[in-house]
Amino acid sequence: TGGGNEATPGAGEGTDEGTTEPTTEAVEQVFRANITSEPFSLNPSLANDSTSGNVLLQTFEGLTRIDESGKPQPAMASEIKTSEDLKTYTFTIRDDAKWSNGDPVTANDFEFAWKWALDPANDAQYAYQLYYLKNAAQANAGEVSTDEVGVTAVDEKTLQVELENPTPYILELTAFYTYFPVNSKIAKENDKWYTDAGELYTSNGPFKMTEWSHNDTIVLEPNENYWDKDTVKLERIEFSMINDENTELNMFKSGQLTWAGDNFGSLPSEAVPSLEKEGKLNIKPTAGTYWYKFHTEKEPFNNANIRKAFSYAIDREALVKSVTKTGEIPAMAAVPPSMFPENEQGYFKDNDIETAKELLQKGMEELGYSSVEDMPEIKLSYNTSESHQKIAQAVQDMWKNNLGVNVELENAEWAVYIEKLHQGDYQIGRMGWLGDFNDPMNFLELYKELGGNNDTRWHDDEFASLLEQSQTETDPEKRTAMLKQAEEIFIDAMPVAPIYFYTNAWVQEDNLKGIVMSGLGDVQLKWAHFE
Amino acid sequence: MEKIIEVKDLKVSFHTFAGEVQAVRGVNFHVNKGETLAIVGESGSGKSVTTQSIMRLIPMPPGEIKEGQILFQGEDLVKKTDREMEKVRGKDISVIFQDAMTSLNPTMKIGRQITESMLKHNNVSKADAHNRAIELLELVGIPRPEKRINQYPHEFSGGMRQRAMIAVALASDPKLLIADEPTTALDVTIQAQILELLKDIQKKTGTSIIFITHDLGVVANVADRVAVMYGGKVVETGTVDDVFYNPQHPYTWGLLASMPDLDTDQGMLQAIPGSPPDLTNPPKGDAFAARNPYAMKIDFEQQPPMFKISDTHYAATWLLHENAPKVEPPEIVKRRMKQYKTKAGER
Amino acid sequence: MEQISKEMFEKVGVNTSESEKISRPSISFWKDVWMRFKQNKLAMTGVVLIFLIGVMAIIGPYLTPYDYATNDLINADQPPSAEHWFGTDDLGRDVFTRLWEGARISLFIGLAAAAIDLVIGVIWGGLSGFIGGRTDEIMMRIADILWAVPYLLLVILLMVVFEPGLATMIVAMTITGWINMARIIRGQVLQLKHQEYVMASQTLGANTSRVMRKHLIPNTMGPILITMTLTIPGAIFTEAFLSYLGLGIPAPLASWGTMASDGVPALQYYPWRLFFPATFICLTIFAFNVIGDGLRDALDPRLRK
Amino acid sequence: MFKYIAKRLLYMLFTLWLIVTVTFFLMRAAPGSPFTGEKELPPAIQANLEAYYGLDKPWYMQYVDYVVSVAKWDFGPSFKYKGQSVNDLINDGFPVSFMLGMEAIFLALAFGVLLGVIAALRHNKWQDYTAMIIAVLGISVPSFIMASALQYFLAIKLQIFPVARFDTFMHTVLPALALASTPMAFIARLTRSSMLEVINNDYIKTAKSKGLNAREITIRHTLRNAMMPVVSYMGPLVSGILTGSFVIEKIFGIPGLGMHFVTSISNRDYSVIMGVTVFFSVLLLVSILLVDIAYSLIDPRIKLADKKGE
Amino acid sequence: MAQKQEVLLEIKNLKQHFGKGDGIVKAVDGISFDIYRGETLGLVGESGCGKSTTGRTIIRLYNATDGQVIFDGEDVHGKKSKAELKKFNRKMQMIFQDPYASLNPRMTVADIIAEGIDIHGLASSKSERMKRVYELLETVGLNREHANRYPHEFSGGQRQRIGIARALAVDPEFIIADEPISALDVSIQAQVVNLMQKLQEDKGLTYLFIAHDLSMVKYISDRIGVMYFGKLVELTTSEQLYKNPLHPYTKSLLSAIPLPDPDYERNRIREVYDLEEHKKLMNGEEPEFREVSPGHWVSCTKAEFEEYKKQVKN
Ligand SMILES: Nc1ncnc2c1ncn2[C@@H]1O[C@H](COP(=O)(O)OP(=O)(O)OP(=O)(O)O)[C@@H](O)[C@H]1O
Ligand SMILES: Nc1ncnc2c1ncn2[C@@H]1O[C@H](COP(=O)(O)OP(=O)(O)OP(=O)(O)O)[C@@H](O)[C@H]1O
Ligand SMILES: [Mg+2]
Ligand SMILES: [Mg+2]
Repeated sequence: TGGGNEATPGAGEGTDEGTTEPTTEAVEQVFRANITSEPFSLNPSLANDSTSGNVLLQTFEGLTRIDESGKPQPAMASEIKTSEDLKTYTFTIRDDAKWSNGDPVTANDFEFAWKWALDPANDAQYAYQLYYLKNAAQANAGEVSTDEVGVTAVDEKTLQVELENPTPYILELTAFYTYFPVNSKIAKENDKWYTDAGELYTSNGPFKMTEWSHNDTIVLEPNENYWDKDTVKLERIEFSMINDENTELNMFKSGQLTWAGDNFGSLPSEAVPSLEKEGKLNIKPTAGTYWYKFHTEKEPFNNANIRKAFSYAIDREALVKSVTKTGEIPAMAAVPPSMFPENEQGYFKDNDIETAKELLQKGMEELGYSSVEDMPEIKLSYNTSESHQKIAQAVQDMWKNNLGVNVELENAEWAVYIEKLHQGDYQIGRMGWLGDFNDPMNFLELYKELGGNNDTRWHDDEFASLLEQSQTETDPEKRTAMLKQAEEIFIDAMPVAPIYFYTNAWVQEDNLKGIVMSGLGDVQLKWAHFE
Repeated sequence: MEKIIEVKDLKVSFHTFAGEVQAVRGVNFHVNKGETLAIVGESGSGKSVTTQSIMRLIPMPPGEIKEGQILFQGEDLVKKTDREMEKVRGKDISVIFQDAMTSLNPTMKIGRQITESMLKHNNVSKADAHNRAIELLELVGIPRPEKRINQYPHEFSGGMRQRAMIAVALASDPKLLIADEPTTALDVTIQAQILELLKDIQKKTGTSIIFITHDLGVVANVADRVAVMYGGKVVETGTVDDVFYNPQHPYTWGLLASMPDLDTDQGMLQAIPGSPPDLTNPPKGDAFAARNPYAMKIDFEQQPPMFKISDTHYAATWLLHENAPKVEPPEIVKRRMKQYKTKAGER
Repeated sequence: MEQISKEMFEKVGVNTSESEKISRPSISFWKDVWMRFKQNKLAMTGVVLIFLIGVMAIIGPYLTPYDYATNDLINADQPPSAEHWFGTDDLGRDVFTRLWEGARISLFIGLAAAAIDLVIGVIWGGLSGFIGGRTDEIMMRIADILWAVPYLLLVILLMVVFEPGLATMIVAMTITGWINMARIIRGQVLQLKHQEYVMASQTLGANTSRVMRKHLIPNTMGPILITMTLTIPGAIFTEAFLSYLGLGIPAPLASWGTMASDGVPALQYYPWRLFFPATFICLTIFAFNVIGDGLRDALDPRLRK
Repeated sequence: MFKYIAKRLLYMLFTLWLIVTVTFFLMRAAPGSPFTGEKELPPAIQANLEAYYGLDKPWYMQYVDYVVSVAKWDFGPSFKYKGQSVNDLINDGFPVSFMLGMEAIFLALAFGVLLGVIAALRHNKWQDYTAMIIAVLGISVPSFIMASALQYFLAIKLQIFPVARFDTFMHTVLPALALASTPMAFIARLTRSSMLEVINNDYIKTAKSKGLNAREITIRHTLRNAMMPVVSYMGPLVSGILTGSFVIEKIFGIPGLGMHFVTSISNRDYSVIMGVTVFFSVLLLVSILLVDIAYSLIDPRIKLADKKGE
Repeated sequence: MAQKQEVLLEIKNLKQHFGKGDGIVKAVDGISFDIYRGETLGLVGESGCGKSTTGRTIIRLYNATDGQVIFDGEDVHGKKSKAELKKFNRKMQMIFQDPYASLNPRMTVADIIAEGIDIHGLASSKSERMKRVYELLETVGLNREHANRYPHEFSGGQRQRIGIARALAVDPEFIIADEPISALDVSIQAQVVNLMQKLQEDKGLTYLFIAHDLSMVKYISDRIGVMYFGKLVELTTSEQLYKNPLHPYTKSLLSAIPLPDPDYERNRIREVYDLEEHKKLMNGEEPEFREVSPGHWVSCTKAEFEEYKKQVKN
């Protein structure tokens, strides 16, 4: 509803403000969203959660930035050179790159930030995101000095990065917050520079933080020293920290927020149908998979057929339609479609009860059970949460109806649950994986080796070697083919039953435009504006 | 003589699961201005219930004033609303309750409990009220009143509490003071002191007093007139002299007989045999009949009316009926009366 | 004056037989209480209500063709209708069936917790207040410690140590449940123990247990009953909380508490999911409250009608 | 009195130490660590972090260190909120919770007592029943349901109050109401019950005989004697409400202290767990001491620290 | 009276102080006396002088500030096992002064009276228990109808009798009766006193009878102690006390006894005892408890002692 050139009647009347009101109806360029909780840290080197990421993405900028198309584009870097062996990258930092206090952004700032994060004496939980750099892991483990790490500021504006292995997705990574620079001048003098808004807190992104009231609000304003400041239209961003989906949506409805839902906050699933009916709901797939892990060393899930039977007997379509409701995509594969678009179809048929029953029969024969009653008691575990519980109940009912198997549900508090998974104290356990960078590797490498994030105890040499080879493969086509092959092996063994691919679901003011949401689901407000 | 209060045919009952307890069954008496009426009578005979009815302090439920009038300065208190009663209570009539321990608020300092009604009715300043309270405590014989005023009831002995209670009642200069066994817990010296105090106050302010006691000695000391109650009724009423020197009701005889005096020392006291009537099922006839050595057939059939003996003296016993055989009061009563007379003569 | 025949004035004398009337059969205290209680209409309404709810808890789930656990995803979140009297929940399960299935658990938990808290709380608080001195200090400080240690942490540990289930849940509830009761009882006992009737009982040689049973507790009945009526809804929702955490009864078993908690986010969209469990919790608590009030009145002989 | 308080303070210190100890070991016994995340950390980083926070030291050293720093009222840095100290978190959150809590306590006490008094004075009349129904609602609807309902009806439907956040006075009304509803109901019930008890005492008759009206009698005579159970209940209530409520803060987006009691535990944020527990305990112990002192002020027969039959 | 009697209770320098420092109340301030088996010792004195406190301290309701109470050779205030205490509680009983506060409002009269029976297991069956209760009720002049009622339904005097019945229920050897009859009307007083005497004869009971009604005290007691401000001022046989009162306070007490004789009352002159005056006469000498004649003790100064001795002789 454009006001055009018409003067707003009454506007400015009765107010004693010194400035005269503009005669045209100005659209308020204020973006308000809820980030649910206090960010753990607004120091990019220390941040290790998506809440912090959501803020840092607006205030900082890495060497690259993901654009509308989901591809990394040079940002702080004006030029990127790659060596022959794909192991050395040389970044030239743009001349007009400045910190919000006017200091120039230098190659040193990057070197400092990365090495600081890798220094074992610091509290950087996400240091492993930098392990692609040469000697990074060793340095972080205290085996070599951080001087040995493969990052050097050749000069003020030139940053040379050496990698451990060829890393095809390194330019995705440099857009991630752990790879952001830090104003080394300030950080060296003041080790608590990042705890509050103010003089010390400088950033190099489109916005700067002007207010940080802990556990309550964060206010961002445009950074006038940003190299691309003309693109930035928003005059103000207000993030509130309210850890309640319903309240968030209510605030949106009452006009106190301009955005509710992913990826800043989230929408209550009960509200989704009505929002959808009103046509307000926005949905976008993101790089994440929700799956049930099987303990592949415990009966009966040491048998691939049984695992498959359980997986095939899930009606994912019904699940995403009636239970999760936010437009999730049924997952019959491990890697999200944002990386392998054909995975929207997947490797097997959803809700394939016939096959499932056959497989179950076969599996039981292999294990020597005459009927389902002979199977050991089966427990489906999940960490405490209403939505996981809902899904688990639905799946439980499906297994009961489709396979005739009685499964018990069991839930535990998050930390306890994780511990149990890691210790193998489970049979079927829920887990989700949200991509750190938009590459299939990020999903597949989880099961490359035993230990770590691979709680399934599943190992396959061929799978592992395919992944190994893909790292050094310079031809993207071939690399993709290798990874697909690996995924096929994985799905055939079914150490996990994929359930669905995550989506972002949100509502926003109608006149909000220019939102950039990457394949990972991150929201960038650099280009956002109200029409 | 002007009557300040007149109770007419008062009937009070309590409704319990065991049945209706007819605690007061038609009581009549009056008090003149400036005089003291003593009510004596057996424990449980309805003395306290009668006086609490005057103040309308019977817990309702279970209590109920079933019938009768209580005319105070010509107005019927039974008909008054609670609001109107608030103006009468404490100001015109005040009571000294029988039990001082539970009648004093355990969590309020004695001083405040005394000043409370003064502040409410008499329009005095806090300081004045405080001084008056000290004065009152002193009057009732409590040593070191300035200190005691700040103590709590549990720090007082039984008798001291009773005296504090008296101070509470006296605080607002009432027109009618109802004293329900005010001196039972006091030793004789203090008792005498209190009695003198009451008489003093009466002389000065013309207060009327209803004095409930079972100590006949005290009655003899304070009362102008006496009402004897038994089984929820007044059985004999008259001036002190009437009742002490010419008792007519066998219960009154019994009372007088069972008093020990300094000369009784051998043998048993002359008690009234039997137990008091059960007021849930009051006997058809005279309530005292079952314990009355002079009982006649009619006593079990019909309640006796009030027989007039003189202008001031009435008694409700069939013995006064013209047809009744003449009986003499028991020996001991006669002896005592003689004794007293001679003693009085000696002085 | 009417004429009265002469022989009426014959002397009879003391007639002791007359005063020896047959006494009424003695009614015991509890019979007396029951008589008083029965007369309280509101309290009896409460009893009837509890009875009805109890009966429904037994037969309710069988009145519908549905099972409490079976999903019907197509028919999720349906408002009350002829097929589903109280509507369906987010997995298409019949709310009516689940409500009565849940009544079993919630009523059991509520009453069990109230009973346990009552016993422990009364004994602990009573002894602490009555014995006084150092014993009081120590007993109350133990209560403080239990109260101060983060409950969630305790629950997490319990979950690790014990199998989840009813028994574990009751343990979890009992750890801190009794403390409120104990504190209130202690306060009352501190006040009551100086009463003369307590002293009198002591001079008769009554031991602590008797003094507590006969004198202190009966005179604290008011606050005890009130606290108990608070314990019941407290327990119903604690059960929901514990079950949600994974310590109590596992999904898809229903209880009023979990149904109400699950219904809260649906308040704006599918209000029946909150309305029915919440209403029945309220009704139950209402019934217990009027029963409590009635009992309180019945136990106070001074209020006797 | 002073001697008694001094003695109690000693007991309090001892109790506090026990609470710290118990919590410390419970916390360490709980599975998981502050660094447990969705993604398993490489062992090197795990080790680095543990070294950073001193978790690599033997447990008794950690324990001693902790007790010493608690004694200095220094709870150390938060494990999760990097660069923020636990003292900061408490200092930021407590004033907010305190304000809200005071409002709620005021509401609960004022209306609870009022409701209870009315119910008792009009025993078994309609006023009594009305008060009872209000109380039953308050008791059986827990604060998280109450909060959602209030938010929905009063903020969204009727738009009388703001939906959430902690800003103006209007913002505090709904959370305070939600926080107060259960205590209010309970106080009302307790007050009613003990008022009924007290009303039957003889000294109320005395008060009546002085010509005092119902209000004066209630205020001066009945209430004070009837307040014992309410006072008993107030001790833990005050400490609980002043340190905030997780659900209320969550639903209304209030930056109070209450959230830390829950999030710190799920985060296994050791220092925050300990810090808020100690803080809460101090409040609790102080308010319970105040309750005990209040007892003897209310009823002079209660002697602080007396023993059986003395 | 002169013959040697068995001492049942020996009270030595008993003190009971309340409060501390400035607010100290010396309710009982060093009293000593013996009570012989089978006798009734009357204790009279001004209200607030410490009679009840003495009684309560003897029965161990208060822990004595100082002094000893030796009952049957055993120190009452010494350490005792539960069983010993219970035995002791059966032997020694108390009737409380306040008939209102000392009855539990939530117990029926039957339960109150039977409390001792229950505690000590004195009845083998329910009906026996009730029989005892009815007996006791009738003994104290109440009606068996009253058994099912609650204390608040009774008048003051009736409640006092319930208290008496409760104390009698355990068949004690020694009863401290704290003004047991002052709330009763005379006819019931007579009943109760007769009852107490009868019990004494039948069972050899011993009483400490606290009262202020001197005529009744004289009637019931063998010996009488007069208390004043926490101290015993005179102790002798009741006979002696009335014939030969020595201490001025005793004299004032005797002069204040009201008689049921209006004429006498109108003309009565009362002697007033003034402690301050008396102190002046004592010249700052602390009075001591001295035996003026055999069995007649008076608290007096030396000078008074001589004076009193002469008086007794005459
Ligand atoms: N609340 C009540 N419920 C039932 N009966 C009651 C109640 N109050 C008093 N009564 C009965 O009423 C009768 C009269 O009692 P009241 O207190 O008037 O006696 P009283 O003459 O004052 O005796 P006392 O001299 O012993 O005080 C008694 O039999 C008593 O049992
Ligand atoms: N618990 C207490 N705290 C403080 N002072 C007390 C306490 N009990 C009694 N006193 C005080 O002790 C003194 C003696 O009290 P006690 O009750 O023994 O008197 P008494 O001789 O029985 O008097 P009365 O005949 O009036 O009952 C009084 O001054 C009283 O104020
Ligand atoms: Mg009376
Ligand atoms: Mg006394």
